[in-house]
Amino acid sequence: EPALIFDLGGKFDKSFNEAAFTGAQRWAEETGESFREIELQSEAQREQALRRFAEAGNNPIVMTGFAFGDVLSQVAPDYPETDFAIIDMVVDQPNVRSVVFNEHEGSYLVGMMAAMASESGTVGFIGGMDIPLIRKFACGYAQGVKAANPDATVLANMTGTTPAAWNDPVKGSELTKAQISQGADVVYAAAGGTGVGVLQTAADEDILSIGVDSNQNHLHPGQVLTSMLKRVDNAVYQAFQDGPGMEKGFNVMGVGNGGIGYAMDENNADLVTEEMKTAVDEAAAKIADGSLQVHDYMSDDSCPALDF
Amino acid sequence: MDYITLIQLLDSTVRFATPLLLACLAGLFSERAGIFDIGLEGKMLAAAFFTAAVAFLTGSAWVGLLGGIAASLVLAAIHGVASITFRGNQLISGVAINLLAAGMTVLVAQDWFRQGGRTPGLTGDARFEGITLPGAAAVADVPVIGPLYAELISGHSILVYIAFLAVPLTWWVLFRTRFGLRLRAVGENPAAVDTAGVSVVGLRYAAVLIAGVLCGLAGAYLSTALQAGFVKDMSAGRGFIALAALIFAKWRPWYALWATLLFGLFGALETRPDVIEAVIGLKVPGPLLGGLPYVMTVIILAGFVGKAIPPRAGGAPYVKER
Amino acid sequence: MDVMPKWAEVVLVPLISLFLAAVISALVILAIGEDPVAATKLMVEGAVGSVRGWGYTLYYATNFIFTGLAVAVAFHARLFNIGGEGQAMLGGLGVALALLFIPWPHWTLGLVAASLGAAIFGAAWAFIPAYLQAKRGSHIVITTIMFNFIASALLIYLLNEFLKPVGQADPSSARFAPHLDLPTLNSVLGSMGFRASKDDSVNVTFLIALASAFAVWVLMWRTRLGYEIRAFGHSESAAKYAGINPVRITVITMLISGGLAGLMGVNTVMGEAEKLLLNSTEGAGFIGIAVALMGRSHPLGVVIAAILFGFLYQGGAELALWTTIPRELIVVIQALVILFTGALDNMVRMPLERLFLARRLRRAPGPDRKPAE
Amino acid sequence: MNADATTGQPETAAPAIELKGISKSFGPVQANKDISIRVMPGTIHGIIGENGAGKSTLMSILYGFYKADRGEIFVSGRKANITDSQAAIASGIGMVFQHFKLVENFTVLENIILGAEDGRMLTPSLAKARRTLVDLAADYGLNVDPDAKIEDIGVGMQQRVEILKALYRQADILILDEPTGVLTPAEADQLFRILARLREEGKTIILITHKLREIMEITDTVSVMRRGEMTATVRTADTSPAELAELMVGRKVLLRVDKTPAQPGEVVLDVQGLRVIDSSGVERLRGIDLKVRAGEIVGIAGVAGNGQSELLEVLGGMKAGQGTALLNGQPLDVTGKKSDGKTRRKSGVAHVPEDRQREGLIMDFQAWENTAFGYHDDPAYNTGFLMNNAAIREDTARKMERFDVRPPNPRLAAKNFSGGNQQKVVLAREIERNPDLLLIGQPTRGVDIGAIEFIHEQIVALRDQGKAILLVSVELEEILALSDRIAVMFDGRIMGERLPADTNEKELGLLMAGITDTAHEHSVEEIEANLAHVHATDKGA
Ligand SMILES: Nc1ncnc2c1ncn2[C@@H]1O[C@H](COP(=O)(O)OP(=O)(O)OP(=O)(O)O)[C@@H](O)[C@H]1O
Ligand SMILES: Nc1ncnc2c1ncn2[C@@H]1O[C@H](COP(=O)(O)OP(=O)(O)OP(=O)(O)O)[C@@H](O)[C@H]1O
Ligand SMILES: [Mg+2]
Ligand SMILES: [Mg+2]
Repeated sequence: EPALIFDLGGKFDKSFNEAAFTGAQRWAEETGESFREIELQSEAQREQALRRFAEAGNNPIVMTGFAFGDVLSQVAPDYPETDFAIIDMVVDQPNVRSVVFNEHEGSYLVGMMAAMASESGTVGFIGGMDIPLIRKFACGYAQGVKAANPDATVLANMTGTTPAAWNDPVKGSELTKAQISQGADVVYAAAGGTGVGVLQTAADEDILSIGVDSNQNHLHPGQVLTSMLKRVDNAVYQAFQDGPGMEKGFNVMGVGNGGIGYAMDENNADLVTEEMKTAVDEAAAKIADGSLQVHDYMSDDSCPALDF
Repeated sequence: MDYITLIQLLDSTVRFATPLLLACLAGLFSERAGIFDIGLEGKMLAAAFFTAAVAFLTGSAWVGLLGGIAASLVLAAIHGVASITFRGNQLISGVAINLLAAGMTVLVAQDWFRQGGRTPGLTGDARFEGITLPGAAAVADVPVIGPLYAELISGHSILVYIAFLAVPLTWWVLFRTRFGLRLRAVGENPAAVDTAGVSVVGLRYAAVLIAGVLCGLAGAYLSTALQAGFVKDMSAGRGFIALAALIFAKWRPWYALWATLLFGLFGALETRPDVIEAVIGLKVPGPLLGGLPYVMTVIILAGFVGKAIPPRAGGAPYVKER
Repeated sequence: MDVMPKWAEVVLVPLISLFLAAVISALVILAIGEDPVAATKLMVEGAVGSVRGWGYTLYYATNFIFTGLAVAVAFHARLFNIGGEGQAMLGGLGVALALLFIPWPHWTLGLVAASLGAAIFGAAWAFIPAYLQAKRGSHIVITTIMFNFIASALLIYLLNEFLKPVGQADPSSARFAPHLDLPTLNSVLGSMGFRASKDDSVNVTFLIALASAFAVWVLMWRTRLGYEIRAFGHSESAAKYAGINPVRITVITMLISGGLAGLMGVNTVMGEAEKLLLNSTEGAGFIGIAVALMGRSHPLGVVIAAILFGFLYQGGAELALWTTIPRELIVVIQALVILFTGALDNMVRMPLERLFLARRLRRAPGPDRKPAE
Repeated sequence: MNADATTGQPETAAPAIELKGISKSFGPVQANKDISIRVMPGTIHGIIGENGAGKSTLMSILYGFYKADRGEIFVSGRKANITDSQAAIASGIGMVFQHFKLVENFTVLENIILGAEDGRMLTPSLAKARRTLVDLAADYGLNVDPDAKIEDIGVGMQQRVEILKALYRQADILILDEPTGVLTPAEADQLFRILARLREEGKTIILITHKLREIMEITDTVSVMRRGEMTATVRTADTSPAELAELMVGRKVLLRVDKTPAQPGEVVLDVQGLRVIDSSGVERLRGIDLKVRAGEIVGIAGVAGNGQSELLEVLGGMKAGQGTALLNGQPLDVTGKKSDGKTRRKSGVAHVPEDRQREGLIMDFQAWENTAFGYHDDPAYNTGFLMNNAAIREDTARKMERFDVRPPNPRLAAKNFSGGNQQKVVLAREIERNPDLLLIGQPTRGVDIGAIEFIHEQIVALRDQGKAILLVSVELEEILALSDRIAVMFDGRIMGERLPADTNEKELGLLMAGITDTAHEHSVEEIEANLAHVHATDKGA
């Protein structure tokens, strides 16, 4: 029986934990089998949950979130018979599969779309808690915007400095309104539950928004320009599917291998012009073949297109 | 900073301030009657959830509001039973209520809707929409007054107007009615009220329940006016800020208005780093920007607000017989 | 002139209250369609049924002892320190600074340095609210709430800008040197030849916590300073009569309180994570309030209440591991425990008192009962 | 003087109040045991008894504040079911509690209407109450400023408010619990005039007091309580103070202080030009010059709030002032910069504060902890870093024994002692330190006769050991009985010094009202006008 460990945000974080859950469920539905899961409540539970599942014979054990990196690198050697998969972090151990996503690439693509959809030339970014990962999203996005429209302005706000920043849709709304009053007509939310408020307000105020992680286009049909897809669900599904004895090592999921992308469906079909699609697909192709390098904030903690 | 930006900033201030104001007035009633209430946060949260849940199920924000107020009243009643009837510690009771609300809302939400502790999104009549005041469109183009009326004063949800009207109403009730006189007396010296032949217990319950209603409005505003549904923990510490505002306001209704508007302004400024940069001529790093309102509060408290003297009988259960 | 025998007050009342909390919790579990008996078994086994369970129960208890003591000490001076959370955060920062930049040769020295760093930083964070309260009359409840928020902002700023190794996703500091790992219950058992798990759970910090509890007891009831703190807390006007300086007592008490809260950082940062995390306090500062109140501000009561909460945390973790019960259920159970043992305890005490009084009157009837002078 | 008033009443008339078999326990403490009492209409009925005898409890039951465990209450012959104060008020009962039940930051008017408002709106209620108040004030001579805040007026005035509260509720039966404990002689006299007037109107009054003089002066009948029981009810005309004292205490009591003439020695305390300005900028002491010699008791008389408290506080190191003070020729810091209560004690000044419950004791501390209070630095109480609790307890037991503190249990919390015994704990602590100078404020406030006798003996004994004593009391009788020299304070100044043998209550009373020209007759109005000025700045005692 495989196991899945959600990070502190909880499995219904409207973000990547939820995507992981979706993937696991898809696997369960397709195979008719079951899996174990736990939503962490405290930092100290990370290690405990890993060891408990490993000792109980759960295999493979999949976990979401960079915060597991450190603990896993200590725990994994103790259970050589168990396979682990970690998402969003690289852990160099023989029994660990590390899956990382090039969120900056996907953010770059939606940034291009934002710039092209914007009439005002000002677009916004709203992050959750101010951590490096979220800056990575923001930085990729800003690069995409500038690539499509070098004169565009990118407004970037973070919601806060405590974990409450992931669950404060009210503040998300206010930030959106503040960005709108500064001229933004497209906003990209990478803020978990706070993003709900961002998308809602964008819809209420009649501007475009961009969802994150999973496809959020359906939340406000016709008002969400697109969503930056991070196929955590696929990664979890794949790990469960591969089962014990799965292939280890690093999996970098990017635009090239379909791990990262942007969402197109009937909800946003009218919003995305042919021109946009062409430009974005072209950029995607270049990213895939390596001829276009999107700067990753986390590689050197700096961003050429945006100041924090 | 130009005029329009100012108006927008103030508009945002009003939205930030409204739930704080309602919760602050709730605390004011309770604490003026001698019952400390650190459970504002929990009551607000519970009301936010039940308003959204009932509004979703019935399709009416108003029915939802009743549900939210009812939920908040249940918690208020628990606080009353613990701290009035059983003379328990009011602070512990408040802590418990906050935790209870945090847990229960998600638990019930998950049980009812299976959407991970949130309610389904609300649309149409299940939300409190903004109200355009008469003539707003007509005067919108008049310089100075126009934007002030059309942007800042008009266009808020009905709950905002209720909150602002609650200030003079609270003042009137407290300082102009028999009930208010007795309520203030019971927070200062319950024995005086008791020997005057008025029920201390009855008054304190009344105050605590009024606090419940006001917290209900605050919660409803979060989930059905500002947002279109409930998200777990969406009160995000506003109950505590309201408490700080209450002390800041020295337990007075009009001061409560100014105090919560000030906190609202801090919140609004935090969303506009560009304005801050323009005003102080210095770019504040993002994380520190988040701490700025709190630093400002401490500075103001230290520098400008003298000793805040709480109602004398506050926090202590009324015990006649040792 | 107590109506009830001491054992009833200390044991019977809390036990009945806990029982009531358990009954309501069971009803809640039933209402969400789960089995309360199985859940209880899981919690008890998970928390106290194994060395591992005890390890985590005591690990959490360590945190709560520190924050509970912090609140309790301040309570004695009638100061309500809601700032345990922020002070513990800063304490963690102190630990990290003490361990990251000085190459301590051995964990013992590291522990001393970390403890000092934690206590000093925690105390420093309590100093400004204390000073403002004493000198300017700024309400300590608000200032400490504000300082919690400021601590959080400061911490993330420092982690993002200075302490985080470049290229790391996690906003956390670098890992401390491996030889600075604190001995844990498990590693000690392991070295004694027992088969033990390798969890970084309860560690030597627990002993520091117990020692702190004892030290607080000595301080409060055996030293002049403690005497002055308690006198000041009971009556400021009387304290003035006795020549006890209110400013001095307020500041010193809050420094001690902040220092104790800060020490929690040793357990989480040095003991468990072995690096500075953004979120290592996880609300323990607030749980400390409940712990202090339930423990009646007495160190022994604090230790017992802390272990109870440790049990709830660990039992809850186990419940989350093996069932699909949402983790919020644990929050609800905690709330009920706090409510019944802390706020509604008179509901149990009042009828019990009547019972004991009736018994006493029956046993000792007649005129030999004198009214108290 | 009105002892024969009862004879006018036909014994057949129904009593205004009749209590039958009232019993009340607070947990293990039985405060009232099977008490029965009859009070005839139109009389003043006194109740006396030692501290903790259960007087207040009994009256609180009558007023519906406490519920009796057993027993019945009849009002004007009809059984009354008094479940709460509302019911008592409806039956025409009003009560002025020992500790006033007023809302400090409300105005007089607001306090008066609280619970007796007309209708839901405040404004008409206040207007009506204002009119009624004018009438009541005129009828009974109860003048108060309706718009003053309670916290800004003196205790005497606060008491008037309490009486007005009862009258405003049209009480026919008025209970007063130790009303004169906080009043000056002039104020007390005035109160008695008011009570007499109320009796004339046909109202019934129950008066609790410790002062036998008052009982003899004003009551028609008197009941004595001891340890929760009613031991006797007699007609005042048929009894004597000595008999009442004996009934109360259960033994013979000496009603005067026995002392030899003073043998004053060296000047111990020498104060020059002492001034105190309080936080709101009011000058509380306006230049005090005062000497106290070894072996003498200097009594400071004065209406509460005329600076006596400040004088004690500055000398005791609790307050900052300006001026100079010498203790045994050594300068004593009065600026509060270099000294506090602790340093004072070290230099040989002991201080029994005016308010034992708020200042002299920590009510939740046990007796032994209170014995160390202020002296907790004493090496005898410490072994190195730690306090030697066992030693403190032993010392406390010794002191309790010496001062006859009952019960002599060092581990009992201060709040569980009666007022008199609390005071003994404080006295034992301060006197047994063998100080050069003892500052002592209101030594017997609210203390019963038996204990007063003992306390007075101790103060005189200390003097006879050659110590200097500065005594502040609002009880003129006490000042006259104890002092070897009397200084009268008014409005922050010393109006004059007298020797007890050369003066009398009347002359002192005039000085206390700020009138130095004591040879002439002065009208009550003149005195009141003078006092009103002081009350206006007095923030309560
Ligand atoms: N900030 C303010 N703006 C407008 N009016 C105010 C403000 N503050 C107080 N007032 C007015 O002052 C009067 C008294 O109200 P306040 O809340 O100050 O109570 P108070 O009676 O002075 O004191 P307490 O509350 O202690 O009894 C009211 O008439 C109120 O309208
Ligand atoms: N509210 C109460 N709870 C518990 N015990 C009480 C309470 N009030 C009074 N007592 C106890 O009942 C007894 C009688 O007290 P009461 O106040 O009636 O005495 P008293 O005669 O008025 O004394 P004093 O002259 O000091 O005012 C005392 O032992 C007192 O400690
Ligand atoms: Mg570890
Ligand atoms: Mg009494």
